[in-house]
Amino acid sequence: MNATVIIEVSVSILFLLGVSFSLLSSFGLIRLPDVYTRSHASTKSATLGVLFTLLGAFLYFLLTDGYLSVRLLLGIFFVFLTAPVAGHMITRAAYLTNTQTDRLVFEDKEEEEKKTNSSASS
Amino acid sequence: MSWIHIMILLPFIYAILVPFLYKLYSHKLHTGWFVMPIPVIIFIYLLQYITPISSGEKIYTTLAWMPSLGINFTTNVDGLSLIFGLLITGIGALVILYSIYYMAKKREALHNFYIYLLLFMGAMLGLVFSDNIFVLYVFWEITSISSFLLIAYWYQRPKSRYGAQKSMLITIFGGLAMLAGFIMLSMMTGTNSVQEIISQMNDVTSGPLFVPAMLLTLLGAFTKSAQFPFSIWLPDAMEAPTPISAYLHSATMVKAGIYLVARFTPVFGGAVEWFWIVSVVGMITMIWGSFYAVKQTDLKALLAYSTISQLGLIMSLLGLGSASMAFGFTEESAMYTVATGAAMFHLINHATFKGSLFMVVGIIDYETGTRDIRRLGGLMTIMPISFTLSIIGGFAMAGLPPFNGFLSKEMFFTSVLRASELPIFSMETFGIMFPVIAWVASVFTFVYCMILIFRTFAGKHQPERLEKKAHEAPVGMLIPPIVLSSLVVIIFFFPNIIGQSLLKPSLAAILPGFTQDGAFEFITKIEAWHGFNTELFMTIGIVIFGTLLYLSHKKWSSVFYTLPEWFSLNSVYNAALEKSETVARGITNNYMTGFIRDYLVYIFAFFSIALLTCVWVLKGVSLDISNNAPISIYEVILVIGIVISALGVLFSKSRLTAIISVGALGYIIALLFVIFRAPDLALTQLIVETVTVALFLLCFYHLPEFKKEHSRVRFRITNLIISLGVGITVTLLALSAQGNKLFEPISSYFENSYELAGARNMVNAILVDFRGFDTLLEILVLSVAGLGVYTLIKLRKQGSGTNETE
Amino acid sequence: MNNLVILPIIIPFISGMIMVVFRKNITLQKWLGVIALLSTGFVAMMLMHQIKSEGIQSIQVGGWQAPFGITVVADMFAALLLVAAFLVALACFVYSFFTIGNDKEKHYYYPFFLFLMTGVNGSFLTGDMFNLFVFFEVMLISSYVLITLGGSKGQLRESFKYVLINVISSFLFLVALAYLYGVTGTLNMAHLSLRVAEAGQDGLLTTIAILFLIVFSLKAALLLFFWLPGSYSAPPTAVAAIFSALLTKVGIYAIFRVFTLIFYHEPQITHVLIGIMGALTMILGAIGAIAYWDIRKILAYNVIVSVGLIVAGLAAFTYSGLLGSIYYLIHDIIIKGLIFLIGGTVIALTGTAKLKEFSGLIRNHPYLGWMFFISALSLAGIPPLSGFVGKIFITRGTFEAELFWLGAIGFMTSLMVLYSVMKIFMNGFWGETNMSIEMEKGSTKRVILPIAFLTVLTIALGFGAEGIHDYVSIAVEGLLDPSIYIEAVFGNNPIP
Amino acid sequence: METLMALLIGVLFTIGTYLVLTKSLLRIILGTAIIGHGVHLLILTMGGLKSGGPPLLGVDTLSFTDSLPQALILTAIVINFAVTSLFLVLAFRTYQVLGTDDLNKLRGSEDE
Amino acid sequence: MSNLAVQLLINLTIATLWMFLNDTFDPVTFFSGYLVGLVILFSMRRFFSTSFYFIKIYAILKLVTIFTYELIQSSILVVRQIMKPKLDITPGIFKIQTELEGEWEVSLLALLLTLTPGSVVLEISQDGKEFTMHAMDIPISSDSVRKTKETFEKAIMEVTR
Amino acid sequence: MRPNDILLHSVTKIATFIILTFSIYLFFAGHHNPGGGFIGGLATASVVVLLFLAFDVETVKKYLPLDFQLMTALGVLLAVLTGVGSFFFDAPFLSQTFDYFELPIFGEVELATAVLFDIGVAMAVIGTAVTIILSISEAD
Amino acid sequence: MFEKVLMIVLIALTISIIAAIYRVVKGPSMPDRVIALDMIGINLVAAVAVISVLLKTYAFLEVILLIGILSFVGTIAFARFIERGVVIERNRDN
Ligand code: NA
Ligand code: NA
Repeated sequence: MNATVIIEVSVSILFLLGVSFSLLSSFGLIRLPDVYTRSHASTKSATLGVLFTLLGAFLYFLLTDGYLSVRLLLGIFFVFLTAPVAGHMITRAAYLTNTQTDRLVFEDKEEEEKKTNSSASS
Repeated sequence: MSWIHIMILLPFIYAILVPFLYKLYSHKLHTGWFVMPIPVIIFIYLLQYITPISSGEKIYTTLAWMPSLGINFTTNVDGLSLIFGLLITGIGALVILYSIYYMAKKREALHNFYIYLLLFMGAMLGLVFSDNIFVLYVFWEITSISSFLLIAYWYQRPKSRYGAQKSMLITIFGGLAMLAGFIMLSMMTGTNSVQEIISQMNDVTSGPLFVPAMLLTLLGAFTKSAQFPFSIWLPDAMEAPTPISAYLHSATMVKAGIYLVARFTPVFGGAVEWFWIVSVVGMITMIWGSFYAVKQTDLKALLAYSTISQLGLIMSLLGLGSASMAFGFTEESAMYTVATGAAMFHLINHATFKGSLFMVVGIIDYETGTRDIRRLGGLMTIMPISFTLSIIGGFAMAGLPPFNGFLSKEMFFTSVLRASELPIFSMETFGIMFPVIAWVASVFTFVYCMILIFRTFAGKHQPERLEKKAHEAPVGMLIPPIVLSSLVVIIFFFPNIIGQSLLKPSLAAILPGFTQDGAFEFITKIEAWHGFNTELFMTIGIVIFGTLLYLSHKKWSSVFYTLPEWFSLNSVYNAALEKSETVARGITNNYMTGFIRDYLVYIFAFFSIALLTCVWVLKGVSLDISNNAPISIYEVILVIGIVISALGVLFSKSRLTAIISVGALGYIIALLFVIFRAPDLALTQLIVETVTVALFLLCFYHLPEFKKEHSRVRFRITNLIISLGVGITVTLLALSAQGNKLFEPISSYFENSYELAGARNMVNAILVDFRGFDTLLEILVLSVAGLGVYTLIKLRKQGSGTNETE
Repeated sequence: MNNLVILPIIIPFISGMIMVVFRKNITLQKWLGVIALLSTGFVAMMLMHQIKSEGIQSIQVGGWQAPFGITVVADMFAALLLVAAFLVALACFVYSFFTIGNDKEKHYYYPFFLFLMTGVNGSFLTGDMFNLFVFFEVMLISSYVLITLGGSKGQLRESFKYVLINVISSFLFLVALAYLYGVTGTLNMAHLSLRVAEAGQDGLLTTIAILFLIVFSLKAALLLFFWLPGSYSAPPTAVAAIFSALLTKVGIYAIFRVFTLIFYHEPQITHVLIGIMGALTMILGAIGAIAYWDIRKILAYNVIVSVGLIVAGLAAFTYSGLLGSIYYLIHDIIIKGLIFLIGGTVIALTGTAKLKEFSGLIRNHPYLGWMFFISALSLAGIPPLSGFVGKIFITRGTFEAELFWLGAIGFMTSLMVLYSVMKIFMNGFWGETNMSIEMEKGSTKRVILPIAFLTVLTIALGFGAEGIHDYVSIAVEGLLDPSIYIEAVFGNNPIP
Repeated sequence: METLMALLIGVLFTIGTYLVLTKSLLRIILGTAIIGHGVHLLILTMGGLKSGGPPLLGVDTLSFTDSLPQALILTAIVINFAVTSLFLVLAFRTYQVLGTDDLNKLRGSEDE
Repeated sequence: MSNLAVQLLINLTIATLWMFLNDTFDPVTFFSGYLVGLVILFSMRRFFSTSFYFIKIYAILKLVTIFTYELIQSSILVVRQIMKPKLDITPGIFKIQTELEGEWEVSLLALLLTLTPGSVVLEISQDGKEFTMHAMDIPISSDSVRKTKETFEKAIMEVTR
Repeated sequence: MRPNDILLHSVTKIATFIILTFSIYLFFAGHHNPGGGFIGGLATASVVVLLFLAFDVETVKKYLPLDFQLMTALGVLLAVLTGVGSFFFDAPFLSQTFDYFELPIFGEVELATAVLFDIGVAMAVIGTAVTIILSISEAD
Repeated sequence: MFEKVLMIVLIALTISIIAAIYRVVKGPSMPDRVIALDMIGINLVAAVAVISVLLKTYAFLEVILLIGILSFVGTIAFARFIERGVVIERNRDN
């Protein structure tokens, strides 16, 4: 077992791990009942998946060529930074426009009344 | 530039001055007085040519115009052109004098009248003196145009415009045909000079273009000279002021066709087609014109039909005369040259008497306010001079002595009689037609001449039916017809003066082969009395039958109305014009539907059909997949993805889905670029696709949701066939181009981009350096689009613009 | 190397961009535009002179030897068109000073105009097929904006169609380029000429040639003209005039260039097809021209007719035919600009394009009327105005090539053309004057100047046809002998 | 691969053309977008596919993909983008002003 | 910490980043990166109204560790829920309050809370004191999120204050 | 009531730096790696768009007082004028040149006129992209 | 072997993307679609990383960040659009 094989195996593991997260989240995207739960699948599992994959690629180039790709690192950082904001913005948009709010359970009853009224009226 | 050129161009140059003269002096002096000296000067100038020309001299001068194109203003003064030149200027001068009295000084746009007139005069001079066929054509068209303008001089009147349009359409049609003929002649002979064409013609008479060139040239002549069936424009041209009718539409312009036939007789004469067409068309025109002249109640219309008839007569004479050439210029053929001589002689005579008659009719119109024979009558005592003039003109036209018309009419009869005995051109069988038709036509001519004279001047005067109180015309108005009438008489008594000085040189020009003097010996013997020959009996017969018909006119005139109205050539013309518009609109509206889809269908259909046909016929497809790159599974997946997204666009019911599908398509293509190792493309495609999708979304927020396309099945099937056609075409060609790489691409050069342009990225090196020009323009396109978007959104219609309307 | 060649492209380009920078200063824009156009014209004339004395001028942009870089080539054909384009552009540009309106001026009208000229001039000059595509796009995108400028209902409706058709035709252009590159591996026109000649123009190359013909026909309105009448009736007068004077000409130019320089080996297929398309174009155009009583439509269909006539000379593919085509092309650029300017002025005066709604204009507008008359005659090729030399030689060419039907159709349709424009003259300018000056919606003040300028040109071009003959004949010789062009592009350099 | 691409391009042209022939402004523009993609792929295919690494010197020692078509496509993409954006805006302004996105209702005044 | 210092810091960061991007680690690249940073900062200068807090390396590391731990834990939770043959989750909305102040603190908290699976910040109140949260499964999440929030809050304050 | 955009704003500010750095990198990378004026310009434009999205037109215009139409024109002018520059060296239009210079601090540096050209391209692209997006967004 | 793994990963990503496309098409709400789109972007990033490894080239590493950027900007734009009906606001205060 030489170095190349070790690298390839570890990179493969990272890739497979990443892609399983991706697959899972895509199942979630299909399976989950409403836009909010689906957003969980996409903003988190998928993000995690891509982070693993990028890490795998980063390691591959680092270990095989000794090439430290800042572009990949920057990519990881950027995805990491923006994915939650994107999720936040889109679910907020859904929430504020009363998309599928009637299925939600509210801890705060006052809020629930407000939402159900407005979604009924809208 | 020689004097002759200056003389020809003088009217044009002077025409430029007319508006200024008009502006400065029109309140003091009739503009015509300024114009009149021009024809007089030219006339006098031309007179000096008589001596050299009659002694057989030929006078060429060249003014370079477009030497490289072989279009030069070469003038040829010979007998033929000189006759015309003198007619144009002589009658021109008289007409202008006449017009000074006829055209009211206060009538506005009088300057226009004289500009057109000068334009015409110059053009006519240019036409007859020009030796270059294309220059001849130039002047030919100018005469048509100036005639158009003169006919519509009173452009407010619908009838004037109608007449002008008609004459323009017909004469310009003929002009174009003639031009086509000229082009063929020029091609056949390699020269544009009439004289050189004549000298080279023997080589090409058997060429395939000989007959087409002849027919086309004749078409020009026939339309201009109002030969049947193109004659219909001439009666409507009578909407022009009477001086114009006298000048253009009887004495000069309509004779341009005669001139053309005469001028090209040396080229085409001798051919059987030429003989038959020219003489038969002339004959038909003659009888048709004389017959319909009888029907007319408007004096000018009557004169118009008579002009048609007379032009037919001259034309047929030229045709008959061309027979002489068929014999190859021998003694024997000389006997037929009399027809050509008669043609030229009658041409002059007709100009004199018809000019005079038009002027008289103008006087009647001017004095009584009408030209309607039914309202006129008994003017004999009120207008004795006019009456005398009309007697002279009318009798000359009827072919009675002692007037010049008698002489040429007798020569005409001689010609048709001789022609009927021609041993060639199948004249043994059909020859007898000519004297018969000639005689019948002459009878009708006699009848309408009598109608013209006696219905106007004899009978009962009906002042209550006239617009004005009639009296004799002012002296100035009478002088021109008096001059012409005097000529009518003088020529009768001294025909040989013009015979020697003008006719003979003109015959030498028309039949250049006949150099021996004997060929034209009849010229010296033009005389009234030949003894009791067939011609004389024919004339006597005309007088007898003509008188009978004139007296019984009321009884048989219903014959004119037996033919239905629609049958006349005029109604054919009108219907054609009207129909052409309806049909044209029908055709155009039928395919120019205004629906962009239809246009696209045409375009795509043309694209597929043309290319597939081409591929099929030329065997342009040669499939060769040997140098195909191998296919990997991932590529197949991407391709499937592309197809699915494209189908998604096609079948999506919501606009959002469609937009997203198109975005997906773009992204997958970006991936394909990644696979095909084109990183720059992938990057660009990604960004551009994103921005495009964003723009789609931004815009389609403003657009409505998809509606179900309620289209018929036929519509959809057409669309499907068309789009399949396009797809198949593109694929087929791509496959064959792929299998058909003929050369190594030039791009291996760019592999040296690092040495050449200091760049490791070849694509970038191409973009900013090797083909930086493309990129520079590409950003220009981009910027214009950006500014355009800005403009499109910001600039709204707010009644802006000072000179624009919806 | 001669940087003069590039100037007709970059002078309007840079001037237009400077105008964008100074977008608030309309006066400056007007002056700059006039100066730019004048200097372009001056350069074009210098080029004509140089080409005459030194042969075809070329420049390898960026210093990259052909066929690797982009070559810009000024042969006499292109130079003549440049000059003609300059003349008509100047007239239209000045015409728009008085008519276009402050709103459009503030929204980059003048820059767009100059960018249009950049595209037009570039299309004439480029020696590279792909670069030609790019110049087409420069021209088209400017035309898209100009046609919509103002955003009235009619404009939007027609310009959508115009843009759509042109988008499609641009795609087809790219398709054709792709095939051509696939087969020949090059884009430089001179190089293409060599390679096609070397390989022989086989079935596939001929098919590609026909694809190019379709592409350029869409631009030239050769048979595929359906988009034209609507589009040309939508924009403001000055724009319609420059469109009708130049845009189709660029397509025609491309057809000439490609079918004399590259695909000239199978004329019995390609050129005869061009002839057939030209004949149909003339017939359908003339039928359209006589069908309507609407000035805009009559004039638009007249644009179409002349396209057919011009390509007839190419179909003949003889010296006379090409000579006639070039003469006629120059004539047509000027006369189409002129007649559209007059037509637009009339519409502005009367507020309608419908001939039946007004008459007798000549009484109050004699100059306009007579200039229309002259241009109408010129349009129909009546001598001695500018159209006739071209017409004679095109016809002669068709006869020489034994395409008699083509020449005959040319003549027949020119009569129909005359009929159609005389209809405007007789029904609009003649007749009872039914509109006093006070009732008119616009005025002819000042706009008469550019109109008179073009009228004088059409007269001068008719009388002075000899004056440009040397140039035209050099152009024809260049078209007939591709080796001159190739020599000018490659010089002594090795050809891959 | 080239054959597959040729077929794919044909499909894209077919679908694009079909869309262009429909009545709705949006479908038409989407159709042109699809044809545009087809055109770009065609240029790439005509240049020859995947005969090497990316056209970057020093990255790969393999032979290079034909770089010229890539540059041409880049130019074409940008121009297409410019035209499409203008076209889009034109479409939506047309809809705004004329009140319909049905091309059948956007008939010209060809018939008087 | 002054505004100027923050900008200097960012500038240096950009310069370093630049070296990495170019895969070249020499003064020239650093200097050009510095110039690039200057340009960026200059163009963005007006966005710096509030000041940036000094970043303590340790606190940052600690925060990262906490966060990673939480991330993995909650990921497993969510994945389990999705993988269950029958979905028995009760998604819902709840609210939490925070003591954090200022743009960056609040943002950081929201960011971390959103990144941990099982919860999403739906809305932040105008004063930034109250988050409306959505949970995958409200019985489990609402409590765990509140706990996580507290650890995060503490770690953040260590970094920022 | 308007939702609080605090999270978006703060992340946007950071993202802006990343994207800007990246775009400038892309721009300069173009010479040897994928990238160049067009891509760099569009990436920069995406920053501007992001700012417009996260904030609003007024705010961005206040903080980033750029006239994008002017920028377009200046960009195109810059590009074309680098081409005209070659006239002064009696070289064909648009001749680019590059050389390696020994500079005091920098060591050997490649300077290419093509970079100026590319800057023009980038400016034009930024200007156009932002103009288009802003225009459409402001349409009513 | 390694290449086989990479192919499997790519195919898995493709399936993931197809699932997301299903959600895009199905909706039902706008936010659903946008979320799915966002996920497509994220998966594309992963795919490009894998392809880079597969092709052993750094040439596409730019693409990764770029997709990330575009996906972020796009999602924000959508969110704005859904929330306010406009993408870019003139002035937040009114
Ligand atoms: Na009577
Ligand atoms: Na009228």
